[in-house]
Amino acid sequence: MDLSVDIGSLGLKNPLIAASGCFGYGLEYADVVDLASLGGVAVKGLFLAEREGHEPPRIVETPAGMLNAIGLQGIGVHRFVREKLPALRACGATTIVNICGSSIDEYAEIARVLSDAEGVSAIELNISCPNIKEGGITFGCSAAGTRDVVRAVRAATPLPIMPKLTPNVSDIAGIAVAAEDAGADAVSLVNTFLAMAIDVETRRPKLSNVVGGLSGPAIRPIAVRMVYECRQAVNIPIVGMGGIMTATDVLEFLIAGATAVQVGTANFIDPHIWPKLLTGLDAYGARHGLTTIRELIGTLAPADTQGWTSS
Amino acid sequence: MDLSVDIGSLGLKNPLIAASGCFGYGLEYADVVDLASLGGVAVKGLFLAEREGHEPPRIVETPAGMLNAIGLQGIGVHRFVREKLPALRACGATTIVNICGSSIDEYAEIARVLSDAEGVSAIELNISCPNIKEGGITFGCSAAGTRDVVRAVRAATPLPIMPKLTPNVSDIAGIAVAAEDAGADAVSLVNTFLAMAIDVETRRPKLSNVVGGLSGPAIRPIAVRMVYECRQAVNIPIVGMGGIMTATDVLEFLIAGATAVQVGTANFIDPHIWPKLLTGLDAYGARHGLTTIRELIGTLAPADTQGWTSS
Amino acid sequence: MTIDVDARVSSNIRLSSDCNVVRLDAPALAATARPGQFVMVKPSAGLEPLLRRPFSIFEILTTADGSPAGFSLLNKRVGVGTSLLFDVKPQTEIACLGPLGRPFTLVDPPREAWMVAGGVGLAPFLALARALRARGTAASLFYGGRSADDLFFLDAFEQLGVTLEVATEDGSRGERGLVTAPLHRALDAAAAALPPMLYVCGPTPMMRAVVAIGATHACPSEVSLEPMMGCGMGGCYSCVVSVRDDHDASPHFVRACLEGPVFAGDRLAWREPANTT
Amino acid sequence: MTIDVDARVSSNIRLSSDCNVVRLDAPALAATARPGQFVMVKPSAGLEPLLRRPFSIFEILTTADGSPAGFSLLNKRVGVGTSLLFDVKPQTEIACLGPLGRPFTLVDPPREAWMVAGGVGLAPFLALARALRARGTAASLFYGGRSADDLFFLDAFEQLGVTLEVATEDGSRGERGLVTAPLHRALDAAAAALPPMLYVCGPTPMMRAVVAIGATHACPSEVSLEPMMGCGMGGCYSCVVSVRDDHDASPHFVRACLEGPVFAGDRLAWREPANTT
Ligand SMILES: Cc1cc2nc3c(=O)[nH]c(=O)nc-3n(C[C@H](O)[C@H](O)[C@H](O)COP(=O)(O)OP(=O)(O)OC[C@H]3O[C@@H](n4cnc5c(N)ncnc54)[C@H](O)[C@@H]3O)c2cc1C
Ligand SMILES: Cc1cc2nc3c(=O)[nH]c(=O)nc-3n(C[C@H](O)[C@H](O)[C@H](O)COP(=O)(O)OP(=O)(O)OC[C@H]3O[C@@H](n4cnc5c(N)ncnc54)[C@H](O)[C@@H]3O)c2cc1C
Ligand SMILES: Cc1cc2nc3c(=O)[nH]c(=O)nc-3n(C[C@H](O)[C@H](O)[C@H](O)COP(=O)(O)O)c2cc1C
Ligand SMILES: Cc1cc2nc3c(=O)[nH]c(=O)nc-3n(C[C@H](O)[C@H](O)[C@H](O)COP(=O)(O)O)c2cc1C
Ligand code: FES
Ligand code: FES
Repeated sequence: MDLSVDIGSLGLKNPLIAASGCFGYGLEYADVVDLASLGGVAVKGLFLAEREGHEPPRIVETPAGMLNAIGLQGIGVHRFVREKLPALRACGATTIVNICGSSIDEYAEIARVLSDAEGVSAIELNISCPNIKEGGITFGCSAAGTRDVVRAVRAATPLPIMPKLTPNVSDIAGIAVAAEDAGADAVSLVNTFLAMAIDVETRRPKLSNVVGGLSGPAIRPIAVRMVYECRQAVNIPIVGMGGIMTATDVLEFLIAGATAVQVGTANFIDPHIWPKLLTGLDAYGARHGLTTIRELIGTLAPADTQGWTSS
Repeated sequence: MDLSVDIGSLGLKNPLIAASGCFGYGLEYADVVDLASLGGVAVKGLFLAEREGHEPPRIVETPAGMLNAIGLQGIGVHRFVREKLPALRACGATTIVNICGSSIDEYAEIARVLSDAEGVSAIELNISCPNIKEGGITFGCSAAGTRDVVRAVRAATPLPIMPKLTPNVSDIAGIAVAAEDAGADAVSLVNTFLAMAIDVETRRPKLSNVVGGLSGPAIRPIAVRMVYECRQAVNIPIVGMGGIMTATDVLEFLIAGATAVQVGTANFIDPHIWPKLLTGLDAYGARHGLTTIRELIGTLAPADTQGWTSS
Repeated sequence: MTIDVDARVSSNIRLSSDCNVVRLDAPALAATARPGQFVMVKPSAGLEPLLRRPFSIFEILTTADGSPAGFSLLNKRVGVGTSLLFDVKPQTEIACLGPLGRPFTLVDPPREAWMVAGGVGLAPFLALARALRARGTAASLFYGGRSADDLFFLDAFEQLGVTLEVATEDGSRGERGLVTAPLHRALDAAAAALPPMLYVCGPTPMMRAVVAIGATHACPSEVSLEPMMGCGMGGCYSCVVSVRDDHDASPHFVRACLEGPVFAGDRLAWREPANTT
Repeated sequence: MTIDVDARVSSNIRLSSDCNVVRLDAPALAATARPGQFVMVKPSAGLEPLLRRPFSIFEILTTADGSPAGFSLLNKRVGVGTSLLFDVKPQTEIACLGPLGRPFTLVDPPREAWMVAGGVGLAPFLALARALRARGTAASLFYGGRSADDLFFLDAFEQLGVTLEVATEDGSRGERGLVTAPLHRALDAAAAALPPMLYVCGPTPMMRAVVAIGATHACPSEVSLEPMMGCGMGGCYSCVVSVRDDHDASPHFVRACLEGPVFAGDRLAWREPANTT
């Protein structure tokens, strides 16, 4: 089965992208997975400048999920371009740079820096990091804010741009529409759900930042619904994510309307997951006689209402 | 330890309430649990008239959670008052009636009917059922809509009223404030998260209604965060819920700011959970030298930021 | 009286590559269990799966002196929970809530009892057969499956003096085809006599066909249904089936865990699955 | 070379009510493992718990002919994952990713190697002791615990010719008190000689104290840290510790899974836990 998909002008050899913040700068995984075998690599969110991030503890597990409040520790876009990008190119990675800003100008400036660099395939606008006020979430929570950021970045770069949407909103489809109107090539969703966990013996939050972002299988049903809603609302491609652990989960997002997917938390549990997912997709394609995986995108059939199931 | 708590003018002998839609009309459980031993019983959501609800399949499991799209099948408020309320009174249940309306007038009318009835302790306004358009979600998703419904019901009944908030919004605290301003005695949260699941072999939704509400442990970290946010925003009591399975989970909600909690999905798994939760609360109280559980409400301590944990 | 017991697995007997019988020690539960009732079983202590699973009470087990000792489940592996039960080790304790639901109505002589089972639909019938034979009611079992390997406990029924009529789709045992064929012939042959009571459990199309055939022969029937059940107690409204309370009434949903799992055949408002094949 | 192997449990030996040693067959992983490195272990096949757990490589096991056979874990039960490992049955296969992280630097004669362990902080030292003794480096183990029951494998170290100094808080074995006391005395006594290399693993306050004592005696030190780790591969940034790259530089966070778990003692920017007791 042909696994290639197109995210606007960006062609991916398959629909599997390593999710930002869950794959370091990609190079950390170069000796366990052939980076060129992935559809894409979304690197850790970058500001213009370096950042220390939050105090530990930065993660905690929850039922079928995990909370994180890393606080976007990172080396900044300039060091990234100097120190990481050449090696990513050498590995043949399709690099998607996830960028964050505390102002619209910062987003635009980072986009300009990346446009001048060699080896950036696309920019993912992180307007949805729940863990830091200045992480763009202020933009991502409203259609107007989303439009403004996307417009500014659109004006600043010819690269494909893909705003990453937060699920912590009443109407994610409305925000996807705003992104499309403002010239986004695609939208990616979802980022993590703002959440918290408390140690009842000490009565303290389990994260130093008190709140963090929920990821993992727990959120998958909500993420799939949001992809499905956005699919009805926009024409640009959707990159879906949230709790993908198996090829079946990838297929669920594609059928709901995603053109590609990102895998985050699952990569922590199994860094060798990528070939397993590809094998699973191929097996499904063979079983269902698909010639290209694109046949599957957004093909949800009507519900099957049966009075009662039979044993 | 004294377990009693007050939800406005309504005194509960303990903070444990059976969540609406997860406990039938209460009577279904009368022979496995002493209804009088619960802080309260929130009955299945009622419209003015009877309803058939959605076609099966109505539920599906997801990682650490479940989706439901029951569609508010119910006997309507008049039959409830005639056929169920007297028996609930006879059991000594503290009955909280969860009501739904397709119009503000319907909410007010149901409230009037319940005010004239004997044995209703409080009304929970379901303005958050994700499964049916006319289930009030239209009101619950905006502060204005919430205010209008609460105002109308406030004018219609002297009973304590508690709007039940949906988590599918950008700013749940803002909606809680609107409810408080409009005269709510308390707010309960969260209702379920709008979600979906797809059978990839058939490409059909697993629920006949396509989308449904996610409940269970998977959502707990998000629900706890929302209770914590609302606690900072309003002065009226908060009834917290979402994924409570153990006494520790109950305590987590109380520390986050809930005065009482509701337990839904866990009751399906273990209808004998109630005495177990009470025992767990007592043990914690003894361990921590509490004289009343009220000492615990909203007492989250600052985070403990440690460079690294020690083995 | 519904109770929740941590029942110890006394044995797990494999019947085929995907069916097994799990025997459980649970005297208190067994003491009040009646044929056709079910239990809600927690297949794992953790969250995978989250909910309990409903199972018919296959046998009501007794001690040597005949006092209640426990019950057994006839399990078919179809997913996560039934796979855990397929592999469950003796001595494991499993939480079982029950007995739940409406049992079968037991008929007395001279009326005969004809049980019609498809595949693992046999589950509610061994306990039923014991109860019927104990009151001297003549009983037959019409039992269909894909092949001989899908047919279990035939000798147990024989030992109870139950007349067997077996059909398999591949003809590997009994006559080739569906079990409705021998049932139809038998009803025609017995047309003169008092119509037998039909007890039915199996795939939906088969249950529906059997009820229809029975109706043409003036047979009362009871059907054991297996909808998905979230709680088994009437709490969740997930298990509804469509019934008609009299013939011209419009169908409405009732909770199978409370008003079933056993329903009078003529009460069921059968409906074609909207869009399945 | 980091690999992920389904390692078969060859034995699970209980050491106390909450500690055990799990030996695993994993030749390929053992072949490249070095003392101080760790593995990411998946305690259950399902989602409970979701993430892997980091464990020091306790022993590097070899076959009779000395070729790599596997490794072992010294496990202390503190929660869900370590409880599963505490109860793991032989023959079970456990996914182990490794070897990961920076190993200890091995010192050569005439410099001595002094290992300082608190409780289960012994974990990285048995493999280290073997490697040190193999190159003829004189080694001592300063080993502290709450009581005698918390001290394990003393004879294994003795057989390697490692000098033992034991302290327990209740005095049930060795001298009463913290292990820092005998360490301090020994350093004073050896003041004339070439300062030993200190290898440290245990509770944070103890590690910090040992590094400080060592510094006053001009001892180089390496500390094995145990922050929470989400991935062990540098992917998540959960495991950061605060370091100073030169003395007047301001501290910054680095990933312990990549730059550690073993750090030079003088690189660590120790900090008081903000509000703990
Ligand atoms: C009253 C009653 C009595 C039953 N008695 C028996 C019995 O004696 N022996 C037996 O083997 N089974 C019996 N069943 C069916 C059994 O409960 C299901 O097969 C079981 O719940 C499936 O759980 P699972 O985790 O293995 O499957 P899941 O992993 O939950 O699902 C796997 C597949 O099974 C299907 N499935 C889920 N629930 C049911 C259901 N209730 N009925 C049919 N298919 C389902 C799903 O749609 C899915 O396709 C009974 C059901 C009911 C309601
Ligand atoms: C590099 C490294 C090597 C380690 N080597 C060993 C070893 O050889 N033997 C051993 O027994 N343990 C070792 N640990 C600690 C071990 O990883 C944790 O004890 C384990 O992850 C706890 O998992 P759990 O599911 O049992 O606890 P959880 O149920 O996840 O948590 C239970 C309690 O343990 C605490 N905890 C969670 N993670 C850690 C951690 N990383 N360190 C300390 N406490 C934690 C939690 O805060 C909580 O209070 C090592 C840790 C690291 C980072
Ligand atoms: C530890 C961690 C760090 C993350 N960092 C980022 C980030 O820097 N930028 C971003 O857009 N998303 C970040 N995310 C969100 C993920 O990219 C992804 O949207 C989310 O985890 C849901 O996918 P999953 O369930 O497969 O992990 C992070 C997630 C985790 C768990
Ligand atoms: C099967 C089912 C039916 C429900 N029906 C209602 C309802 O009628 N009215 C309502 O306000 N909430 C309803 N809920 C939501 C629950 O009351 C509760 O808010 C939610 O399930 C979260 O709690 P839990 O995780 O403990 O189940 C229902 C939930 C479930 C699972
Ligand atoms: S299974 Fe819950 S109401 Fe029937
Ligand atoms: S554990 Fe994930 S970066 Fe170190």
